[in-house]
Amino acid sequence: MVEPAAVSMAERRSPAAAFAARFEAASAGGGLRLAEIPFLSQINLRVDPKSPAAERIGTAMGVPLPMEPGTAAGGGDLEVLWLGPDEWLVVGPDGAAPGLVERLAEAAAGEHVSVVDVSAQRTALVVAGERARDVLAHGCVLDLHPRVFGPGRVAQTTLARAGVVLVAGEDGFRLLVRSSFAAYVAEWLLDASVEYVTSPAGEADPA
Amino acid sequence: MLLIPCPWCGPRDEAEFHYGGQAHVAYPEDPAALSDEEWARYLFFRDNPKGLFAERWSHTAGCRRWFNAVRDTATNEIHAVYRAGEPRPVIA
Amino acid sequence: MSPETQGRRTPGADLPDHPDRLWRSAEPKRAYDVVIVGGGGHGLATAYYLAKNHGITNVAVLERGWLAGGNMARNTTIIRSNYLWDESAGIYEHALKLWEGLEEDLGYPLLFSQRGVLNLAHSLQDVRDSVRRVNANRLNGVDAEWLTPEQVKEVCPIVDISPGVRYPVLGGTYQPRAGIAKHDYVAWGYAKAAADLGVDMIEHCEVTGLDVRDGRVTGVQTTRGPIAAGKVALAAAGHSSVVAGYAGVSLPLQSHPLQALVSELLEPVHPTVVMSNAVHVYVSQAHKGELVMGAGIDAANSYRQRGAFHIIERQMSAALELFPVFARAHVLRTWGGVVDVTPDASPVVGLTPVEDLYVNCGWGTGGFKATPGVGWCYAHTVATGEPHPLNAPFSLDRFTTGKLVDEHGAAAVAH
Amino acid sequence: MSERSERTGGAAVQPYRREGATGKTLRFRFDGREYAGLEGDTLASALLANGVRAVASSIKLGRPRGVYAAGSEEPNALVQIEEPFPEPMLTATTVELYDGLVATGLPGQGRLADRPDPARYDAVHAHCDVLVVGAGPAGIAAAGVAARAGARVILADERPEPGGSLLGTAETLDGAPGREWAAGEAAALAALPEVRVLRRTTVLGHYDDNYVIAVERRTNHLGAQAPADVARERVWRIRARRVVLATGGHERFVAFAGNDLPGVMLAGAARTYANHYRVLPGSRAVVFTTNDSAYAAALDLARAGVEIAAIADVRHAPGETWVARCAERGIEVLTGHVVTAVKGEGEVSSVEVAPRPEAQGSGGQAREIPADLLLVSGGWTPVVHLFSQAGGTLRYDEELGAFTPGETRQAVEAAGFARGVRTLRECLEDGAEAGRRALAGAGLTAPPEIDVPAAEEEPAAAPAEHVWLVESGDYGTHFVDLQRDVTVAEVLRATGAGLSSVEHVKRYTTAGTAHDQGKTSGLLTGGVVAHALGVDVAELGTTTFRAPYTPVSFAALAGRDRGPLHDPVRVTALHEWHVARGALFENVGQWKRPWYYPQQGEGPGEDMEAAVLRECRAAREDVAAMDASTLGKIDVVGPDAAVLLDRLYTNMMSTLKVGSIRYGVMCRPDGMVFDDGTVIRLADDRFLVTTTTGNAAAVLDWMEEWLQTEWPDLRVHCTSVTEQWATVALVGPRSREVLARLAPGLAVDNDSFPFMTWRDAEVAGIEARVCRISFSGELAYEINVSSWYGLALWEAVMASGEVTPYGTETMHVLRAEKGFPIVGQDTDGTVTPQDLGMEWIVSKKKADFVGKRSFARADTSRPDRKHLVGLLPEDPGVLLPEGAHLVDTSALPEPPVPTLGFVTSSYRSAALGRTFALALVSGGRERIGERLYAPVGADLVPVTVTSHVLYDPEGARRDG
Repeated sequence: MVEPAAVSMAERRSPAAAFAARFEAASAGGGLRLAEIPFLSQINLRVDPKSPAAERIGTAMGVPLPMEPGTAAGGGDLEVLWLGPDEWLVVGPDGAAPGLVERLAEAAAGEHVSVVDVSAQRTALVVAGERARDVLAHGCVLDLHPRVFGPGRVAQTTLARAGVVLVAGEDGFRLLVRSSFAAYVAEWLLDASVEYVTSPAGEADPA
Repeated sequence: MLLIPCPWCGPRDEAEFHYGGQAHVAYPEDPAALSDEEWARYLFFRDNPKGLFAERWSHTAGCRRWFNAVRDTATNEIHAVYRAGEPRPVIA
Repeated sequence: MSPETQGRRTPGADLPDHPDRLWRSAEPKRAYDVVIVGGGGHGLATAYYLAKNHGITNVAVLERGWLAGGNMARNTTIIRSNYLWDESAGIYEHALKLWEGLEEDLGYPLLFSQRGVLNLAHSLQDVRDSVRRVNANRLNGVDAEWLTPEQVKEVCPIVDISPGVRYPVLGGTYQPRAGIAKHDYVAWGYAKAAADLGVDMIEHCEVTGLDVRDGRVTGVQTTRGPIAAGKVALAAAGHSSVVAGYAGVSLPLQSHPLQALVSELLEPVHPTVVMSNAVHVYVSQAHKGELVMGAGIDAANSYRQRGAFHIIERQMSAALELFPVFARAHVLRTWGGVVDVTPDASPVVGLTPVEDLYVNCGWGTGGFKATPGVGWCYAHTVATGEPHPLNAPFSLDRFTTGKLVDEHGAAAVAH
Repeated sequence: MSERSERTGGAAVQPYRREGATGKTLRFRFDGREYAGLEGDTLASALLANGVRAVASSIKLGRPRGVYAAGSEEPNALVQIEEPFPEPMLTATTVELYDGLVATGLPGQGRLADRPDPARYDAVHAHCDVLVVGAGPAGIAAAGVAARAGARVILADERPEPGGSLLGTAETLDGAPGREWAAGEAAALAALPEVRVLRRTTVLGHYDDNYVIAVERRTNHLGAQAPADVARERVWRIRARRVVLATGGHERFVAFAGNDLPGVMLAGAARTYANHYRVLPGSRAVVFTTNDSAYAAALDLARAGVEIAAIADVRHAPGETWVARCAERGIEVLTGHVVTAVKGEGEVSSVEVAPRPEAQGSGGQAREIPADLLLVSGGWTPVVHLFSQAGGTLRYDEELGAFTPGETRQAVEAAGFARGVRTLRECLEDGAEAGRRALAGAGLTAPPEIDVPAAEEEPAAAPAEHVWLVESGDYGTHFVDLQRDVTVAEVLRATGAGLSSVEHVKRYTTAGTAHDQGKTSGLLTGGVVAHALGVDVAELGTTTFRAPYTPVSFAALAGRDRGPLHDPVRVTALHEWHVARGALFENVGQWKRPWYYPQQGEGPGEDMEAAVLRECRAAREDVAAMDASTLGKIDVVGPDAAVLLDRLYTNMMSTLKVGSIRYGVMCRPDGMVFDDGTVIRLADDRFLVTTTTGNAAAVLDWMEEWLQTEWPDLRVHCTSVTEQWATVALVGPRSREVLARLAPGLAVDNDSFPFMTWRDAEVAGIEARVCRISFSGELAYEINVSSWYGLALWEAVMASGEVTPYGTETMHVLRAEKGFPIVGQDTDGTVTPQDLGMEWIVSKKKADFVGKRSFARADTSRPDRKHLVGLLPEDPGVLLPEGAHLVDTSALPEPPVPTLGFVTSSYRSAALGRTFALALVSGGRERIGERLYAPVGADLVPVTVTSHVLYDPEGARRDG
């Protein structure tokens, strides 16, 4: 099946599009930045990490599959996230999915590999800025200390009551959220941010 | 809230996991060959020890892998985790 | 004290007095006609009815800790009989009828209060399931009615029935004869009555083995020595698997912690018992004024009488969805019990493959309300060697035939 | 009395406030009277400053009760906050005073507000190397060692300021007041980047694997000034590698006659009021003690201006230094004495002391000493609650007369007095050592030297004597649990009734179950029970320590999981359109699905019945569309994909051709229907499986479980694509025409695009996968597009205005008319495919599939199992309630009446022009044509049993 983005003239709408203005308002204080990155290309890849196909796929992408649990590997405009011992999420820019699917399938060369375009399955939300960790700590049980979960770390976990793929970057975090949960997570983030965006200095200690 | 060491993701909170009951209960080779009693045993009867228990967990909110653990049901202490298909380790 | 509080009735003043004489822990004799393993509500009730209905008084109740210190002391005391299946309704309704005369029968104040139980429905499927249960109950002679949200509000004015909540109240079933009782008093009432009829209450006596010879049980090994027995009746709740295992009997049970909690004493606000499956919590307000609440079991097997805290947090958010006025009430004390759960959420009561060894287990979270009913039927089973008609459907072999009594999902919260 | 201020000026008079107390004056109201207090006061200290003795009344006996302690262990002074917002039952000793506070004393029961709480609450997760509970000397020392070695440290204390016991004792460290040392240390620690100092934060519970729950009270002390956007209380969910419990101790009292009268107070508490709050709890005091600690209290109070009339010490040999110091101040010490009575109307006016009756040759006489204050110390109990909760064992310390921490398997240890360490200097050293061990335990290195501040030299301690009660002929006012009004008399009654377990006595008397959970009285109760039974306290043991350590509000624990955030609301890509169109929604699992779309226009809106009949008619006679995006979708890929599906579905999937679609049912191993849906074959090694909306996650988990745990040899990968796709069901005789217009490139005629096949096509300019499947029996298509384009597709479908949108209710009617069951509505976990009349979907060819073996069991092959059948009420206008049961008698006999079955689905049908129902009926297929009765209210509604397929049984409509 041909990737819709390649041919369609119809208008796309991203899962958190309705939150753009509220995200912007919440980001005005400077301590926190909330935003959606819509329409990223996302390919779910399942392959035996020890198979020749896994290596060929890495070569084809120009990014070797990260084998250490909970890590990401990047190269060019691609980022490969470890999701499980034989599962990765390849994330690329808008429009890259059809080409990626083709490249990965080619690299698989008949071996047992699953390549599934899941670009619209999840959307990406940015939680960045000084208070990003504080906001996430309200709902994320992982230790987000920079020494523990710094740039290059990835985790599938839960934020409040929704499953997320949490990716740590140089400037804060990206949450890959199932599209149907995007509105819930957006509402939750905005609610969790109240203390951090209304106090001008970002100082929430009331005492 | 137990801290369960997922063999892949490391220690994570219990709430990220799905419990799967007793480990090492294989689906019968040939269910049709079993008596009703034997089939009932497979369907409904599981060990329920007070003490060490080899049990299954799935890291559903994480890497979605099933694995096994040996836990003491009297103290909740997890003595070992191991991957599906591996033999139950001997706990002294 | 303010002038208006000074004249107020003191809320703890009207609790009944206990009898001056309860029971005296007995020393184990060398042999009994019947040894009951487990001095909880079920064991004590069984002992009482063995003595009273069947004239069997050479009976010992063995308790590894203090009498009725297990789930009997840890449950949320809800009594109801509005179960879905005919088999369940049969035994629970038998129990409820006995509850209605129990204070008089035992000569003990049990604070049995028929304040009704509401089971709330929050989805269209909940409504279907609830109406199905109400109609099944009525055919079984169990009082039950379906209430609209407005009628729910009339029965319990503090329930939030506004449509804006995440899972609005679409109605509820109501059993007016249901209610609560004081769990400890029930246990002590049975213990005293049974002791008065000659039953030995043996505390701090843990069963460590069952003697089986030629397929027949002959006695028990305990931390206080061996005791010979004509018959052995297990009533060990969460520890049933362990005890039955001594005779090589395996049971389709898994033991899980179940938590409950109480608030501080509060002026009366909650006149009935409310249970909700989708918004998972159940609540009543006990006689002195504390809110008594419970929720679900921990997912993993455990014999630790301690659950995970996130379950309590979830329970609180559920409680506030239904009862916003509870916001500033305080959790005073939480605790846990170990419940034995069967694959079909119905109990196992009856014979075992070992002759003269009987089993009563698998009540999961629903054992307290059944106490008189199961005590009655189990005593009959033990005394006659044949299941009472009301517990016959709960035999161990139903798992082989497949004739389960599946109360999952069908009976709202199975408590 | 020299220091007592005599400021005048109406409510500002605080007659028991010590001279020199500074701070902002705060106004408050208690029991209807206006008072003033000072910033830094608790409600208790402010009331004492104003000479208010009786604060509450007791629950059973209605006796007046006053402030007994100075912290969260308070057993007596229960208050209700009235303003700024009603809050039931707090201890006056922990309510920080603020301007505008309005409170009343409680007679045992609190009162809930009758309006919603406007405050916010939240929770936060935290991680640390070392959690130190308690910011007293030991805790600060422990935290200091750990923090300075670079560890991530959390130091939590329930009070507004650090210092713990130092706040009350006025001891000095390095020559400065201990309180200043604590404040300085805490500030220095808080400035370290890896350290968090939590004030007003009570650690409530210690769970498995060092999961520790604390609650921080963030704005309570601000009263009406609390900012609305700041969470009032915050739950801290802390995962700590090591925990140091520096929780200090609670002073106990002694059971003697009248020990509950206002004016009786714990000696240490009185000392705290005098030193810390600068309040004198009375003018003239008698001290009653079993140990040395009360001497320090007496001397501090004497220095503050309280006249100490006498110290009655049960011992014959108190600490010599203390006695000497008392002599210096002219305080009389009565050794071998006890308090035998407390007299006064509503508060203490005199205290009767006498030599201990069992004491030999003490020589003294009983005498009555005028006093308005009686300070009691029955010894100190280490706070071992959290240690015990963590699974630690306790052991009885003879010298202390209390239980102290023993063994534990968790990474937790107690430090300072919490483990029985006595003196300030030892506590500081012990805390530092605990900090050092915690560091090592967390894999970090301790700094080479530990600086511990110098404490004053303390007098050599004389052993305490553990006296639980003053013997008497009448134990009617010897209280052991003040809050529950439990006296020694009641304990004796319980033991007399035969009870021998401390748990039984607790339940019989209710001792230890009140708001304070027996913090000051638990051990005393045990002591009295032991006395009554003639056994050792050690042997008797304690009752279980249960969380929370102090009461915690429901709202704090509920946090932000309330209202719309109570549970996620899942929505499809088309949701905004449904909302704009005025759809009503049904909760299906977490999803919001359009239920029906009432026609909007002039006048009153359409009701559900009219809307659904209209929507049904459109689907059967014209063309209608539904958002079917919520169905679960799983991509199943691999050489063995067909093998997996053959094992999980009851029917054969491996024979499905690429390009085709097959309906399938999954059972659990017990043979009961678990889920159903369609399977489309995309390629030889690739299928797309759809599931019911509610079971999407469960089915994926199910597949993974079998693959990973039973059949790891199968080469199959499953990936959820539920939200990758938006799905629009286009239904009705005109659906082909509409599709043809939207997809000009797609051959839509029946031969080119037959039933149960799929095609890729461009629909409305969007790449789509179109499936010809039907859940209504009509000609129908399901159009799947990337969910980014879902809204665009739907708008294109709706653009012409000729397609009627319909919701789940109409979907239910349409499928029910065709006899298609809905898993979860027409099944309840006890229904087999055969019960549903789907014998045809259960493969006879396959050797095995999940559930097959169970169909051969006795019960699953019974002829009288419940079958899915149709029901036609004899009156075609009567709609049976779903959930109605069925009987075969026209007059109901006495209960119990066995049921034959029940109605699972019931609707008004536009197509049939009447009502109908589906039901599960015992032996139902053999009853077709029979008349049964459904009891509905008082009526028995006659119905005729029919096939469950009521509309178009020959399937003529599906091809249009």
